[in-house]
Amino acid sequence: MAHETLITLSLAILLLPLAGFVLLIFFGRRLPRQGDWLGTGLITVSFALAVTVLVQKLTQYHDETLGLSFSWINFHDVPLVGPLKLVLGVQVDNLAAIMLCVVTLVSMLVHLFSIGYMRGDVRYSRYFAYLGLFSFSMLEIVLADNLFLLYVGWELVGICSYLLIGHWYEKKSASNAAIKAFITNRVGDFGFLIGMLTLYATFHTFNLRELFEGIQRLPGDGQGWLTAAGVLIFCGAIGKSAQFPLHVWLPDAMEGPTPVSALIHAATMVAAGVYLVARTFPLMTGDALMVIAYIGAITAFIAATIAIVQNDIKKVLAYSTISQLGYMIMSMGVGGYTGGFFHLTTHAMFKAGLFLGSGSVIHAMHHALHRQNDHHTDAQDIRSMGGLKARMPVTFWTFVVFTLAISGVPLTSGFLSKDEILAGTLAFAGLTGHALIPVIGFLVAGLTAFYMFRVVILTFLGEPADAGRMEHVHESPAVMTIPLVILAALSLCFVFSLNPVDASGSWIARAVERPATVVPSVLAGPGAQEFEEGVRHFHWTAMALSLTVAGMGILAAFMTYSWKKINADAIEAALRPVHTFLLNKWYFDELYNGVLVRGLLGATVVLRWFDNTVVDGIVNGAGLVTRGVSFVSGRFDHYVIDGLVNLTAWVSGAFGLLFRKTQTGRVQTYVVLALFSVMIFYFIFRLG
Amino acid sequence: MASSLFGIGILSWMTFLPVLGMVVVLMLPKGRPGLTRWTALAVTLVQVALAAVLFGYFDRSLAGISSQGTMQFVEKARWIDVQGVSWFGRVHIEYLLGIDGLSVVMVLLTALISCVAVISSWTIEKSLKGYFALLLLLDTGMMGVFVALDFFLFYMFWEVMLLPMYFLIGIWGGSRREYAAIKFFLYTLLGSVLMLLAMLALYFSTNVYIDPAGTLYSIAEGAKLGIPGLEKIHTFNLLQMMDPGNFVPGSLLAGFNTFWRYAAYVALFIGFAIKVPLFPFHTWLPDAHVEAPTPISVILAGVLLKMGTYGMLRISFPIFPDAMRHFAWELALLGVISMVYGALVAMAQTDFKKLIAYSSISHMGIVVLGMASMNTQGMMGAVFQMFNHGTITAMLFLIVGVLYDRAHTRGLNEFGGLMNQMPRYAGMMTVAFFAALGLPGLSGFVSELLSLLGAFQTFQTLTIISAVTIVLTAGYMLWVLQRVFLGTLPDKWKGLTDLNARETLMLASLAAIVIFLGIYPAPMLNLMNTSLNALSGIVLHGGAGTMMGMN
Amino acid sequence: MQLFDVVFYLFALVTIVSAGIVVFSRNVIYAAFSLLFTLFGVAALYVMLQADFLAVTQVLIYVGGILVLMLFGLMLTSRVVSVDIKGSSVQTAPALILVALVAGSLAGIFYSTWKSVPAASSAAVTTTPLLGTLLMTTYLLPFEVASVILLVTLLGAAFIARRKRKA
Amino acid sequence: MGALEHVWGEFASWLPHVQLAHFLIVSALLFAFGLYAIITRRNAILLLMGVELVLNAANLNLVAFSHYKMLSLDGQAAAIFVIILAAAEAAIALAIVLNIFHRFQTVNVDEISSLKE
Repeated sequence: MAHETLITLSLAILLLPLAGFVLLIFFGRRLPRQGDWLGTGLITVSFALAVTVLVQKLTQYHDETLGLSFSWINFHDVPLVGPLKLVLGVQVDNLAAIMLCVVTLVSMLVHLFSIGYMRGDVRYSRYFAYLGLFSFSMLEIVLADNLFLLYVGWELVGICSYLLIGHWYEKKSASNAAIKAFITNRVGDFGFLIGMLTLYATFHTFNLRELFEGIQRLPGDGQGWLTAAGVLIFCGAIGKSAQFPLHVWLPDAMEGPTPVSALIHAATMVAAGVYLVARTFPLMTGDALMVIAYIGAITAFIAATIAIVQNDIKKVLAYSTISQLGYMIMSMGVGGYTGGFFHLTTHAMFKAGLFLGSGSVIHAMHHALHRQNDHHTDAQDIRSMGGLKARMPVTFWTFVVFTLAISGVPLTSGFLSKDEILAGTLAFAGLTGHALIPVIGFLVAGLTAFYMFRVVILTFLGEPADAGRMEHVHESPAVMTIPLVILAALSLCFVFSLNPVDASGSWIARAVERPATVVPSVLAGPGAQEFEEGVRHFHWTAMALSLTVAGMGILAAFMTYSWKKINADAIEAALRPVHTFLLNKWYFDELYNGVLVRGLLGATVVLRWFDNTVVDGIVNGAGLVTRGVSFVSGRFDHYVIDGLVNLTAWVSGAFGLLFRKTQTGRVQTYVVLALFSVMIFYFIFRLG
Repeated sequence: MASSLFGIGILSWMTFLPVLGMVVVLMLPKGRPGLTRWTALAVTLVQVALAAVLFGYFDRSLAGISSQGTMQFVEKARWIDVQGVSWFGRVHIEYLLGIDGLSVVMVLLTALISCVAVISSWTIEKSLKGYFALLLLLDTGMMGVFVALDFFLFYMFWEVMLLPMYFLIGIWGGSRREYAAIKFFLYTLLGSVLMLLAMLALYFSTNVYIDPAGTLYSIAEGAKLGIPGLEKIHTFNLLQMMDPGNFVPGSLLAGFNTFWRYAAYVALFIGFAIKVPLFPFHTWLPDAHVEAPTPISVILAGVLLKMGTYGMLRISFPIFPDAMRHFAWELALLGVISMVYGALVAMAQTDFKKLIAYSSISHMGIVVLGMASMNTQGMMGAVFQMFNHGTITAMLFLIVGVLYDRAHTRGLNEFGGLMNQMPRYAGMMTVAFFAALGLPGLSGFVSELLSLLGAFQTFQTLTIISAVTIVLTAGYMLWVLQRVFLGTLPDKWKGLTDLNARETLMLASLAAIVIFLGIYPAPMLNLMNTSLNALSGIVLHGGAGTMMGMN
Repeated sequence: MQLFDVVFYLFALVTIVSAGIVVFSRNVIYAAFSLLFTLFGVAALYVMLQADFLAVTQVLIYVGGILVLMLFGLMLTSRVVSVDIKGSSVQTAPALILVALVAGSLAGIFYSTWKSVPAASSAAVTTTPLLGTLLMTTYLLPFEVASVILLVTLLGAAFIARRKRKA
Repeated sequence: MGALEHVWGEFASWLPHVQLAHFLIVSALLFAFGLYAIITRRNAILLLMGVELVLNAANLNLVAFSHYKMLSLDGQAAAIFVIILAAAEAAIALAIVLNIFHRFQTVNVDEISSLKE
């Protein structure tokens, strides 16, 4: 297949969902079945094309980057700079090709799943329209070859996320969550924007390749601002990938429909941050990468600790998502480019699966609670579930596969990618001495295994919380279970690597290689060469350690919740302050609400007062002063000048009596007087 | 290209057509409101058609700005020519119209917004004829300001537009209309007076040669050509004022970087800043907007505010490049304060219209910041933002007006859940709000980004501070959206009807423009590009010395 | 004294005497009819000044139009049977003094300047074509404006004089 | 006595030779009569006749100046416009008078004073 065909196909992949959006938003309600088939069909075609593109790309153009660009804004001959254009374009490299596949695949499955899950919703067609717009925006991020388009897509996915979280906007909590998500993202975007502007101000281009070339040409010293630029761009990733300290929106985002959580808030959009770091990886300096690594590690740890104590099944998954994203970011930071991206891919599969599985459970619970006329029990609370295994076998088994994958158990894809990351952290620690990062990495691996199995045990195993409710629980329809099965299949290691213990020879590792850094060597972090050696060196160590901690986590989960060898309540009571602290999510929300939001609102009220009273007051005051002056002079008038005036008035009054006779109100008299005056003037001038 | 009809050029037609319309409207019988409305609509539609012609025939490669040769659609006539006025000497004032890339954008905007305003005036009942007559007169004033190239003419149109505005707010306004109208009037008058002073100072400081046929030559040209019969006169011609060689040596404004030049620049600046309005000259705006009827708010926000920034670009910058550079940082600072301050105060409002008014202040701050950057990107962003703010804010005010027409209240906290009750309305409002908060794919984003892009190259710290508004704007806009549209519908609003065909038409046409220019801004940007490159060149290099590095 | 001068004095006399009747007559009908003679007299003076077109216009418009209009006005507004047909006057004494003063001054001015006046062109020319050309070239705009004014007047007069229906 | 004789002699030689000044003096008299009518007449229509006299006087001046080369043909053109305007004025004024008569049953201007006080 020729270059052009491939690019055309990529554009088709990009534009088909957009077409779906446009059609559905205008005609959705009039189409049969409200047009769900249209959206689903278009994204399926996109997926098919994406697979084609990926296969072609990897077989025919393995090491090339295909691109297409056009001039969007032409500034012509700019003073002091010369001819300038704003060129936008798309590029397809291996990274993009793989992401195309991942995004369209997950999107397609979510479309399918939604047909079952969302049936009967009030805004059914609107929902599919937004899914289409989201797919478009996400694909735009994937294909962009410049920061500008990246930013555009960045904002667009943000707004889609806003629209979909707020899908059930009649609920106050949903619309609040939507706003919170968008605003928090905007805070991150603020940094992204500034970073982008910084780079543009220096190089007058947004194109990534040109930026890299420009940075390469820079002199070696005095380029500390590059670190700032890198960190600022990373701010975008912090917002979108829900990293500390902007992670607070993601758990709230679970107010949206569950398939949306699977698509946007688990598999694709939140991974965009990781993708952004991957895209801009060459311009990250060593210091910037260090910041990235620590942010990732901190996020992973905080989220994992919170996830342990949550009872809402979606909340647990949300925090596990944050934790895993932290993992990926951390991996990028330590230089494990391939590992981070690999984990992104595998995580997309199993986390989408987990969410859809939880959706299936919630759907069933809703149904059951509805049948029981129980409107008080939370359908998402794992404590009110239990024993669902028998009633929902497909959901259960697929859920187990996903859980094994996220816990890093051998033969799953998660095992391969996680191992890669952990080996990377060890190598990094070996090269730089930052030992805290691998420690957190392994700790989080254990915690992940623990809390995920806690969910599985409490939800599917053990005794039902309410036997009567079980009567009404049924397995979900095929349209919902088929996506689960497909995702479960994709969560096995064979999809990525035939060797179940080492992914270094896999197609994905070959396709996604760490790009060379372009920053001056004094600023660069550890070299790629040493890092690779480190990874190879620590490979087996990491594997052994991760297996151990994962096993311990799983064991602990079973000991506590299945076999009851450990009394969870007793521990909870013993560590009451810690538990409360974790249950309240480290009090981040309270901190932000109390300090930032309250502070801002307070400031606005003060400013409104300032505007009404001071600024406007000055204006009105000026008027008042004028009136005051006139008042004073009025008094003066009354007593001083009036005396004179009264005299004058008396005199003029006398004259007035005289002249009153002339004011007859008859025009003709006036004519006489006027003429008379004219004549007088005439004679004066005549004689004078 | 010199397209003319009955010997009158297209710009004159565009400018004075509304006056003709006004005469017709005044002569129409009283009992025929339909006829009056359709007449006004026909006039503005013709204006839009003429604007489309302009758009088609405008040569994108000519710069204009300071050279009359590259101005387009120029119309010139001897207007006032009096010999030997005491103190003044020969007073020669030209009727000089012409457009370049800077003004053509504003002309298009004016035609468009006037048309929309007429459509949205359909519901006006109170003394209809007077209303439309004033509206059309206002239209002439606005159009004239954007096409005049003679300072005297410019000033005249500027004042012409003031009076109808006063009456339109003062008669057709809300409960505190007199207060608002007088405030508006006095504020603007103050600005006019300062502008007048600066104008006279410029008049007496510049000299040009005039030949018996009435053609003006700059001092350099006149000396070189040596045509017999040249006479030296003062002039109001803006383009001649931009030539530093025309300043009379030893006169008040001669030289560069002198105190009086700064003073004149500041006087002009205040005159224009009141119109923008920039903090701290902004307090007339919320009152005027809240009290004005919807179509007048649309015009006020859509066109009138742009006159301030247009005036700076057209007059202050090219005539006083030295002063502009000297005060660039302060200008940018005021822009940034307006942006942040406007956004913060908007957040605290509970009156829908007042909120939009403050958001308008915030958005106009972006224009000023972009202008102050002195580079092409920033200026293009600024001019494009002027256009986009015109369309987007017009939409926002129409949206408020539609709601007020139905509910007779603007209290934000009284609504909720309208999304289900009025879906079409909600769709339009979503587009407008997202455009206002700078969502990519909608026109506001492009212009904001270009402005920031330009500004960042000149003032880094200020731009970083100003970029905070992208968060704040998103905050209050989404909050409004939530309070009005999301949640559940209170029972008292169960009877609200969705948009009718007329309202849909005007909102949809604006929305279409907003979306189109968001995706493909090149048609609009190409119009202004050449001119703004030239303007940027003048601002950067004009006068003594060139731009120093400043951060 | 030539024929021209004799004729002039004749018509001047007619004009002035009839004008006096217009002004001083107590009977409004007499006043109106003597205005007819004044107008004719002025028309004759126009002829003597070689303003033939103007003379014709004077007769047509003043006599044929305005005067008839005035007569109608008088008829419509005077109760013929009542005494009201007498047009009474006010403030006659000051008026007489003033008017005499005005007339005297004007006549004085005109008389005192007569020597500096050039002689008239004796060649008889018809001014009508010249006047036509002038109206169609130099005075085109005033001419058009005048036509618009007449139209407006027509409409306005009809509108004002129309009997208002009680609302 | 010589001076008076000189004046009289000049006048005697002036009187029979009709020139510009003769016409002007006729017009001055017309003007004076018109003025008198305007000042003294109570009847609105008679008042209007006075106005017509004044206009005629002005016209006569214009035409006379035109003929005696103080003014080109422009004088006659101006006279035409005066006539036109006089016609317009008469029409409007009479319409107003009729209207007033309908309302007040009188055309005496000093009795129509509803605007006064």
